[in-house]
Amino acid sequence: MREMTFTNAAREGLTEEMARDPSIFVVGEGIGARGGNFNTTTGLYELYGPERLRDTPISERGFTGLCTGAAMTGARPVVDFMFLDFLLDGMGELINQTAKIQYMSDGRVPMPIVFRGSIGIVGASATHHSGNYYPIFTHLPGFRVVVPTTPRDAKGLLKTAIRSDDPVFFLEHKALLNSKGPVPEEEYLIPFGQAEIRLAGSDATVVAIAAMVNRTLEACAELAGEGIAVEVIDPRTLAPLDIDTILESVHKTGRLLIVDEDFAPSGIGAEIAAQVMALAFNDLDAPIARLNGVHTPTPYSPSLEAAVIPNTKRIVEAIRDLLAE
Amino acid sequence: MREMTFTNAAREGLTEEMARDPSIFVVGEGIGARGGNFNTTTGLYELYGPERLRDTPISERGFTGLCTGAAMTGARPVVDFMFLDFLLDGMGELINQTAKIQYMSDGRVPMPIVFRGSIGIVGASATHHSGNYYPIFTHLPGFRVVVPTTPRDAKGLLKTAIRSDDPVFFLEHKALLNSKGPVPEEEYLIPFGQAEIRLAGSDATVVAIAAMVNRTLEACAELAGEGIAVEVIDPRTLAPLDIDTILESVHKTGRLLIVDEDFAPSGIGAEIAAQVMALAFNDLDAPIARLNGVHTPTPYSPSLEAAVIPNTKRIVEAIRDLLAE
Amino acid sequence: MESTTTHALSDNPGELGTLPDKQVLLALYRTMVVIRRTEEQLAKAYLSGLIHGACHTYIGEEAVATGVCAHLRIDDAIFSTHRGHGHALAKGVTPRELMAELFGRVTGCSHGRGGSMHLFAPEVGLMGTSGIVGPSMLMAAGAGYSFKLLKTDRVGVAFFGDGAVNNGAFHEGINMASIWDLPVIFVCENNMYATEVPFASATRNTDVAARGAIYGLPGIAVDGNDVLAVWHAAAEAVRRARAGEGPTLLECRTYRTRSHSEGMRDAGYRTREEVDEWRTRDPITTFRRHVLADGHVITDELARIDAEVEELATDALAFAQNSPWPDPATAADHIFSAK
Amino acid sequence: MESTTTHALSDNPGELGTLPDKQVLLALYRTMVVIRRTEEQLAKAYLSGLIHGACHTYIGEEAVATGVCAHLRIDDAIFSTHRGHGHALAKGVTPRELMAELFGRVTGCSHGRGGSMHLFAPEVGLMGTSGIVGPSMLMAAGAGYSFKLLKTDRVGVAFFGDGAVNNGAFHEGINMASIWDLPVIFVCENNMYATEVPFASATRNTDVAARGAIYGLPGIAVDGNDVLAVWHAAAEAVRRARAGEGPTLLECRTYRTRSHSEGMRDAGYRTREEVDEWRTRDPITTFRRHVLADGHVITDELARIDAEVEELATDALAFAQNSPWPDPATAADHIFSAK
Ligand SMILES: Cc1ncc(C[n+]2csc(CCOP(=O)(O)OP(=O)(O)O)c2C)c(N)n1
Ligand SMILES: Cc1ncc(C[n+]2csc(CCOP(=O)(O)OP(=O)(O)O)c2C)c(N)n1
Ligand SMILES: [Mg+2]
Ligand SMILES: [Mg+2]
Repeated sequence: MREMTFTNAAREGLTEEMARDPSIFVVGEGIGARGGNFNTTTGLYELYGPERLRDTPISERGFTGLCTGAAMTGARPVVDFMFLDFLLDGMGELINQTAKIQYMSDGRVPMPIVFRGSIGIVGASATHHSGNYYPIFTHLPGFRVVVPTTPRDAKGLLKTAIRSDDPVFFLEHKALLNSKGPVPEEEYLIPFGQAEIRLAGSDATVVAIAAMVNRTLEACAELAGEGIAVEVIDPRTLAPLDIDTILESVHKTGRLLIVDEDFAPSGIGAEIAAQVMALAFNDLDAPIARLNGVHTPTPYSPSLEAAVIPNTKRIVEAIRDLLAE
Repeated sequence: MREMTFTNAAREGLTEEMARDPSIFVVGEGIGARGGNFNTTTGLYELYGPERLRDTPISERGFTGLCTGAAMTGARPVVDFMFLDFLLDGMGELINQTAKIQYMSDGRVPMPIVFRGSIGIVGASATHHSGNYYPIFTHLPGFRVVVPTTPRDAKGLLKTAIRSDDPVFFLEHKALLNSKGPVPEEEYLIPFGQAEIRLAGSDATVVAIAAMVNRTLEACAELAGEGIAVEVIDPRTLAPLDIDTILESVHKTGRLLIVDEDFAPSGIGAEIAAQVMALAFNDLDAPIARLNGVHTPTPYSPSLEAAVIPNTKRIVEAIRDLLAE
Repeated sequence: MESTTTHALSDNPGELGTLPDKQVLLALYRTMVVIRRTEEQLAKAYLSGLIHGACHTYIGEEAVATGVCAHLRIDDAIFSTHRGHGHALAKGVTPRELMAELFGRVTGCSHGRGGSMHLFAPEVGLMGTSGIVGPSMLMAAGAGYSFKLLKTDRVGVAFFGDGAVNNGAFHEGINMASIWDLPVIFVCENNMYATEVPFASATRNTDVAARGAIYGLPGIAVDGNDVLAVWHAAAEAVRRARAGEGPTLLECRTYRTRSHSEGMRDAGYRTREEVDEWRTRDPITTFRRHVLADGHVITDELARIDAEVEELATDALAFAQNSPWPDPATAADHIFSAK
Repeated sequence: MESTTTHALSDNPGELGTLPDKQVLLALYRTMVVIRRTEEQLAKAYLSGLIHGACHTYIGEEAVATGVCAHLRIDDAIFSTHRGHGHALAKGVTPRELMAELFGRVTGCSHGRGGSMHLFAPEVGLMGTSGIVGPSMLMAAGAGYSFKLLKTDRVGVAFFGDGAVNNGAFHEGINMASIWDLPVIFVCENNMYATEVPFASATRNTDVAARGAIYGLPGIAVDGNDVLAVWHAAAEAVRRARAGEGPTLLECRTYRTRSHSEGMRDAGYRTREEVDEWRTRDPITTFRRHVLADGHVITDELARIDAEVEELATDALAFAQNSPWPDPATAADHIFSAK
């Protein structure tokens, strides 16, 4: 199968959808002629012009609300935040309008809107360009939350996101953007709510989020040398969350670790742990463990940055600790 | 001891602090001559005038940012949001500035600021006037989160909040505002991070949040008649969280339920469950249970509203289920 | 700085240009009376405890929604505020649906989920009132974006108060609508107060229409108690929007004669005299006087409307009271689409 | 609508009013050169991979920070942007501290925690640069609020780009500062582009100073490449603020001659000719030419400064490179106060 980068695969998905449906438009800063800070829209402006690739003023709240109104009235906006951190000014619109209109209208007003943006810590991006935020959007009712980790998933999930009539967060970890992988030539979509088992194993289950999937696979490769077989699950969407795949795995392994670069408190790992505990208490041979980024604003200096992100070494240790329980 | 309402006790705390420290000022809509939508500042305008009781335009983002700057430069703002829902427009300022300045400046710039506002569902307040949001502020580093439940705690914790050099959320559940209780005459402060055992018991532990404390005590009174002795813990502050008091209780009871009007996913109950599971796995005789408000925007109609809030009956059932495990 | 004022603030609506024909005059009258009578019922119902949440009446401001919505089609989209009963009724929500909604019944326009501040009736283009101040200006711009992208001649309308003018949503929404020539009408209902805060203490420049120049769109100030003034100004704004000429900022200067919301104290921030003075400029009685005096319509025609609307409001009350409650089992339906 | 322009956009700074005395002229020159030389080192260091995150230079815009900060005391507070090196240096951060910060070293002004976009030096009144566009305008208003409440004559200053003008923070921050008469100076660095987006495509009215009228505060436009024009206008703005006369909006029209950020492509959105034309108006060379031509200072004096600053920049580089990294064990310190 042909290989593509994560970014190029996602862009191919966007291009296909825009060709298919003229009601789709993209807004954001630098997503017009410039093609996006992360090349999310390279080449599309030439195809579809300024009305469908709309460069905006620095009015994040404004275009979040504007696109919410557009989604209610026949268009299908894709809001490209470049860095997801920038959407925080639009939280009022998101939480009180975007997420609630379908409910308040009792299902009579659709909300087909995609919010995309880069997340995560990489290369001294520092604290204003490195947030993850996804637990917030899983906590509040009304959002779909997608965290793809492979080029194939990026494309297939973005197409599903664009076709959804619900507000979807499509979150692209900066550490993954240039990673390569196989992407089918023929059209495909990937449904929400289906986790993927990235590595099969029977000694322990690790649920890893976003960029942590690759870090975890590296850790497991190291442990495999010692005969330790870990099962690695990539949930792919956090809302809906495919808890069944996780439960099945825990039923087999009896041990669960959640690895997440994002903060632990009231995070997605806490949610997974609480659900597994409630639904598979008797399967557990050890307490569920969490390995998270340190609960601190992100420091700039490489020496500090390295100290706050879970790395392969820390994942190996966390798995060993889990097995030792 | 004299009895006071929650609101009056909190206001007494604010009044005492404003008398003590002229750098404290309050901003918000209607908190001047009107005395606040919820009487949070009644009478203070007459004492301290417009500069210290500042009625604002409807510029929530603006005054969140403004007060952040004021807190960095010698003043001690109390931002009164009336309904906490209104602060969502200021999330960008809060998350990227208020919460991070102490860290980014390596401890050289203080951030003595209090954000207060009413939370929770009561009396057909509907979906724009009923949010809780506290898990979000526990998730992100840099905030203190206070959810007082008694008049005494409201006063003592508000005074501590105002004296703190950190950003503090002081969240007042609407169902509690008019509730009465004893409040000491003499000055006192209540430190953050100390849970209170509201009812001692040995059969099960219930951690209840905000208005759910009273609902839970009602449920436990009912169960006490059947000889079931439940221990009810009011954490009072969610960040810092007094996990030790919870652990001690669970050590004794072996069973834990968290009752929270707010949404379950990635919520505070998930965090408590994950921590207890990690730290007291062997104490647990049953899976930790959560009882939450239904994961939906808040409906208006009384018939629907009643269906989404945990009530005494549902709490009784949840405790019975927990004991039956 | 001057506002681009096409219609002077005048006590004499007849002078404002060609009068619309008689059917239009009667329709304007009828809409204003529908709003007034329905809200009078609501105010009474509030006192009897039949309304469960907040209730902000539009009494005194009926000319604004009426004059604007008279030009709108069912497929045009309006976005409204916490004070949205008038917009809903003017756009085609029935008094029955409105009253049932505030009573929390399943027959309400939002099926009981919303109440006064969350009215939805997409069937007639009411895309929501809002308990949060600000969003209407952004969402209406978004409707304009859709309608332009989809090559229709539909328009988006935002209603908002003077209180929203100092909010960032005003700045960002109007700017984007202007630079992208969106078919949007921004209707500021400047009633001089946000709750008890005078507009003049929330900004140093209370001339909202004048702000049009900053954003490069026409800013028009009209007497918001004069339904014909609003009607004329809105006609041009809607024409511009449909013709692809871009958005308009329409400032309607008006006054609410009841308290900010039902059950709320209404003292201290404005004088009795001020309220009384504005009552003499009541949009319905002045319009009535004017069209009668000029002989455009006759008393009988207005009386017929009065009687019909009285009936409508009474019927709405009975309908709302007799309507069933929503089924608790549906409390969490439709958070997501069925798709 | 006209801006309240006290200083015309002029090529001839000598005509702008009384010249400051020679020591001031030399100080202005020195500050501009410090910024220029330090940033030239930074740009080189970026290429060598010594800078870990983003690096937005201020080259071409030095006159703005220099002219404004010349009037500020150490206890005045400035709030800056993603393009904040110039503000930091003009307010008193040393080239050593700046360079070490971008190199991620513990000796940096933020002790390595911030990098280019998160510079903090409260000791000299630099209350932060920001990776997020917008907040400076609100936070400076807040400093003004503090300073007024605490009955001091300190002032707050916000620097922000043209890109921030269309952001809600501009609207809300300036409005509040105006209605409350806060001692704040809002300094818009209008360099005509936000990344590659021309200001003229982000708003229909690019006259930022003219917006003062909307908010009821003086709006002053000056040639931002003319340090004396900035100096004169800022003198009055700071005087007003200290005297309790309220805030000023100061629009400085300038240009960045390097790419938006180091390592970024700089093509497609502006012409070579445009950049070259602005290079001929370089703030340092024009100022130099002017003060020499008029005989206010002599070449020797400037040369002495040039040499001294050259040395400073070289020293800063060595200092930064030889400085230790922050201790990983401190990565989560100071999230909360010690109290
Ligand atoms: C973001 C936000 N802040 C505050 C409020 C509380 N509030 C409700 S109505 C109102 C005043 C609105 O004034 P205006 O916009 O002039 O409308 P009017 O009530 O005069 O029609 C306020 C402050 C709110 N609903 N939303
Ligand atoms: C809220 C927010 N949105 C977007 C960005 C990305 N961004 C960084 S700088 C910039 C352009 C800023 O332009 P301007 O304010 O004119 O400043 P200049 O770079 O020209 O000095 C943008 C869009 C950001 N940092 N913050
Ligand atoms: Mg008003
Ligand atoms: Mg710029």
